[in-house]
Amino acid sequence: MKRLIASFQPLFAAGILLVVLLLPILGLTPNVIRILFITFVWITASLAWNLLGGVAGQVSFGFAVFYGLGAYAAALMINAGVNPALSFVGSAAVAALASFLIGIPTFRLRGPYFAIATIGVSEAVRVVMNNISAVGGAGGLRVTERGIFHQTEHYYSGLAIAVLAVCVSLLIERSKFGLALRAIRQDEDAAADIGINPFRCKLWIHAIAAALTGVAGGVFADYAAYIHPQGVFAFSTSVTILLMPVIGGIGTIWGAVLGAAVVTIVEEQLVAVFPQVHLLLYGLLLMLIVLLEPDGLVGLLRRMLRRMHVDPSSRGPDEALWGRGRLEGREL
Amino acid sequence: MQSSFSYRNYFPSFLIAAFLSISLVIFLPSCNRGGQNAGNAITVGVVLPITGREGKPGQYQKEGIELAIKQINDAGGIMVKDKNKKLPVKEVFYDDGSDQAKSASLVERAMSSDNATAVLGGYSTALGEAESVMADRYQTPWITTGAAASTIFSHGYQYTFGTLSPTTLLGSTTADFLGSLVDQGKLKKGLKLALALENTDHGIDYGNGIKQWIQQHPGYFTVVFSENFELGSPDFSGLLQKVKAAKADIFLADAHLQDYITMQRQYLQSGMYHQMLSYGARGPESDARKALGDGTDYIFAGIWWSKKLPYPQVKKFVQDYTQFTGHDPDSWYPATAYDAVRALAQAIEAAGTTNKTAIRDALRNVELKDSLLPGGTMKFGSNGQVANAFVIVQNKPEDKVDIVYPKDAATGEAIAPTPRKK
Amino acid sequence: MAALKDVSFSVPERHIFGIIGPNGAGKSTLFGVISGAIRASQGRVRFRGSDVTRLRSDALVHFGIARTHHIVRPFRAMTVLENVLVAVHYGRQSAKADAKAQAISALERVQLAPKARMLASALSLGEQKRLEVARALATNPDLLLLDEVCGGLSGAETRAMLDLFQQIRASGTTILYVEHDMKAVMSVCDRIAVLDFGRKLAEGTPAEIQNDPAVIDAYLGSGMLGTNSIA
Amino acid sequence: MTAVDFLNLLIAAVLLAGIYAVMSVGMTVIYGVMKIVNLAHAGFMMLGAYFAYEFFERFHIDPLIGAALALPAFFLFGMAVHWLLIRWLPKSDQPTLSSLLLMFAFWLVLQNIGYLFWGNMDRSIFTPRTLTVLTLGPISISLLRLIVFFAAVLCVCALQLALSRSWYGRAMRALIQNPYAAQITGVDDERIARITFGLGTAFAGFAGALLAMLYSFSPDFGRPFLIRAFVIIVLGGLESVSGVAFGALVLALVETFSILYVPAGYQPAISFGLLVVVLLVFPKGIGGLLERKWRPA
Repeated sequence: MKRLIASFQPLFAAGILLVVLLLPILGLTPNVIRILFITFVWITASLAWNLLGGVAGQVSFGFAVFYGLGAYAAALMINAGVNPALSFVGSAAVAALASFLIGIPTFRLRGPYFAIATIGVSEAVRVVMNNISAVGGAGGLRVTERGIFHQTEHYYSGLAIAVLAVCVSLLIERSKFGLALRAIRQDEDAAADIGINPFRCKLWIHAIAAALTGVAGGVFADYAAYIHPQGVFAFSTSVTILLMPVIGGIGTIWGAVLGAAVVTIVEEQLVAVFPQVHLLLYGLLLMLIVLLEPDGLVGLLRRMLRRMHVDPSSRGPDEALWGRGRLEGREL
Repeated sequence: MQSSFSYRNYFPSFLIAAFLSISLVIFLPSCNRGGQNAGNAITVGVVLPITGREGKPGQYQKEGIELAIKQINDAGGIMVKDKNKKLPVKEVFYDDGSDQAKSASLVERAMSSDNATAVLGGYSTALGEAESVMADRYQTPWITTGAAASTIFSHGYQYTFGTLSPTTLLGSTTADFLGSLVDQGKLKKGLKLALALENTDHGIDYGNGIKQWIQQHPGYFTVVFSENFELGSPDFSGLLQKVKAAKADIFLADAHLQDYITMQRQYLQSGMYHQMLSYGARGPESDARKALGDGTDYIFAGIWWSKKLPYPQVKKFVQDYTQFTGHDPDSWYPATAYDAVRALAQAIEAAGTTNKTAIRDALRNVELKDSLLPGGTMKFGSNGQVANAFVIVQNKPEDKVDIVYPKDAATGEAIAPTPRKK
Repeated sequence: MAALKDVSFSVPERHIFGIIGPNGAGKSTLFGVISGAIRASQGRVRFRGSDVTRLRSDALVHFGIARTHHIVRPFRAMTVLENVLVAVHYGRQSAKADAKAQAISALERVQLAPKARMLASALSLGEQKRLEVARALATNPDLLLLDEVCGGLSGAETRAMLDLFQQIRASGTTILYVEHDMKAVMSVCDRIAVLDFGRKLAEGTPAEIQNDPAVIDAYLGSGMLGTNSIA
Repeated sequence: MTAVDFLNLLIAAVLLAGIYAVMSVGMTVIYGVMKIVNLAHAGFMMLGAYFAYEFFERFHIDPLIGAALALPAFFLFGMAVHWLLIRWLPKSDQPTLSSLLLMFAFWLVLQNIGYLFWGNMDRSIFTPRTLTVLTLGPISISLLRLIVFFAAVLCVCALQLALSRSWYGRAMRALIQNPYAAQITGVDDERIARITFGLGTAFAGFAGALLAMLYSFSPDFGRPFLIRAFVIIVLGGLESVSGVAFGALVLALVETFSILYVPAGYQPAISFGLLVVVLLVFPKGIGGLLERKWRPA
């Protein structure tokens, strides 16, 4: 039975992919496509954060920096006439570059100090961006729209980067680099004692995560056509990016994906349907997860499967997808 | 040291799963809030902040919109010729929490999922900018009731409209007013100005309006200090100290409501004095009065609307609004929102259809003859933005507010310079 | 205040070199300095002629120096095999066989191969100590620094561990062994240095150390030698 | 800049430091003992502001007395929150992600409760004191700021004294320095944690009530203060009261004086920049260099 489920997993993933590929053709309303598009953007950012925070254990509150820089890079390049797809690559490059500038000093910090420093960096970047008039400053930046708006094009860009993020995550988690990152998360000193250079590994995974987040920001900027420092660089953007993998199941790929999807859809619906109490409900949901289900939604799923005597977590290949990383005991 | 009791033991996973699935079941059917009765009502999307930083003004605007909708519906609705009957207006409201990404999303939602015939919203420029993108995409008229920066209307969008006159005009009107005081001999010529502008398009436009006026009218004023400040700061003592050191005669700030209150409090607490003092478009709000008492006396403000305007329609509006909400329209926020709904209704009636492009075309020609706004009529310009004049109001002792400029609408004399406190 | 002063010794290749001393003698500090965990304010650590004093522990591994910890530090959320595998990947490559085979052979040397798929956290203390040795071995070191590996082990476990040391030396790896447990050191080491109050008291073969009057005076005289002391 | 300007700025900075200290001290106490980054601190401050407001509006009780009343009320409230939520968190001697997220979620809940009760109106407390200015020649000092400053300093000193003298303070220090040994010697860590959380909350409520006299507030109140409090406790080395006083002074001085040299728009970046620079130069905060933990400053 277990083997059966295991062998179905790629098929299952392919099935999901096929469905989302075909969705726009099935004649969904633009609103649903929009929600899915935003979900894809968040899935990308969530997976990226998960690589650094979930796999390598470096909790960052500063992913808005990469998201925002990606958005601005793409916006400026599109405005200069660069092909959007190419400008997303530019987003990735700019974000990765920034990740080195941030990572080289801050990764020398241990314990909660890294997390704290990322807050400082991200807020400082927001304020600075708010004052640079060359990129619009506090007036925000408008992205020139090319001709008629085709929502499905954006949808497929979003889907493409989400798939890219899943592939990158899978590759990393199953590589020896992924193993090293997991070792660093558990014990940085012990990892160094077997020849891993924790500093260098952290820098690289930071850059990869930043590049993915930057692409997500770029794709979003292309869709929104107007970006503002108080929006893309906001602290709340960093918090959202962090919450998604935590709610889904920190350290796992399905968790990051599921978390992004659930957070996007639930928040969207809460804001729309219960405007008076959406913060309350969102807060309660988060509290429930922290107190009751530290493995996140994936943990919940796993427990339910176990109840049905199917445990997907006990075999090797699924480790990266289902994982064992819990929120409990994770230090900052 | 783990406690033996844990919540987890009491909430098995299936309970949580049940909770989650029930919540999903609640959510999904409510996805579409406008579409069901597309035929027998006109759906108008309203996206405004009623929580977060801009919650207060957003609330006022929402009330203005709802009052207008109620009045239209009480009168049977809007006559739509091609349906041959009067259709009521159905409001679909979303709170964007003062978040610009969310506000754009919600406008898109209203336009696409709720099939809104038109969308109103966008309080404060950043939110308005983000929302304005959606209008042309979904070819749905969008009228901003609270974003004034001219940049929104400079992109050649075809479906964006706004009932606020541009902020540059606010700046130049303010300067005009000060100039008239000089002409009357109340202020001396060649006074020094200090500007503290909020770091947004709004603040920058305001400052530009003033500076342009000064360039065109040499000899009246000189700017000795001009700096931008960050919104939402808890402390302005450094900035005010700098203003103090600039030794200006007139202090003009452009700030949001919260910052106005904080800054004015610190201004008074540090014992500063200027011959004239303004916070841009903020001044007569009752919240400020409550917070500062007579500390807001003699502050003048350039605003889009005042309840003191001597038009019959304004008197009626003030009455209706007070009855509808239980409080007084102490600021301009509800008026521009109220007029936006009425202009929209007029456009729909003129178009005779609920076709959005036809309504857009009609909006371009609409002339609201009994507008609340200064001038008494409202018409959208070729870029979609109205260009009504501003009125300058001044706070006076005992909670009085007078329109002091322009002359034809004035309800009282401008007091200048500000009397020094004993 | 210096924790170590004028401590100087050299470890011959293919030897098991023991360092002993009472609590607070500076053993752990010395170990930290050699393994790159503690920065010495003065002095040099040389390895095959190159100066490795200022190298971090990951760089030392690539020089062929690996260490274990006094308090075990396995990667608890990884399987036993993964613990060793990551060491093979990032240690000094020997690139002959594939990584997994190397990892399994390292586990076989410490008799942990049957438990390769278990999570490291599920192992007993003795097994975790062996895992730690296997992990260090998997980096393919020339010099193995062992920090009190026998502490907390039962008699049988200690004997098995000491046998393992002999095998490791036989395969060509030098061992520097810091230990509190006198009996273990005496039985397995080729040469021993004795520390006391941050100074080197004596150095020599186990027999020489046992008969050194200074050592007997300062340390062994306390009755620890000959008794079945355990740490 | 003239000497008078300088003096005025210096006074403004010191008064601001008092405000900053009192709003950060609750967060430090909780972090020091429990290693919880209390993001709900902003929510407690907001409630404290409304607490003083309600007393003032309904019973015409002076907000200063309201602030004093907030201390015991929020102490009990904090203990209740600990009993209800915090104690179920897994214990750790390092700050954990789950504790941070729990407090963040709780903050959202408090904020929403604020909106439900008080709406989104900006409220403020206006008393005859509000605008009184003391002038000494060219130097002017706001009476209210002075009062708030002294109330803040008094309370921080009282806390410091209590921590250094009482049984509770000794137990708390023991827990901070060596949790394991403290437990062995019979310190009931659960009880200490409960009291600590109550104490931290009490100070948050107190600070909120004091700030309500100075600023207008809405349920969103506290957000700009939260991040400053954070900067301050990091500057102060995270776990000592005197460190907080020091951090508050540094931040207030830097914020007030930096504006003379950099455009006002960049002002917020200065505190964050300061945070990062300090972390990189002194990885344990400036406070850690200055003094041994928990000694009176």
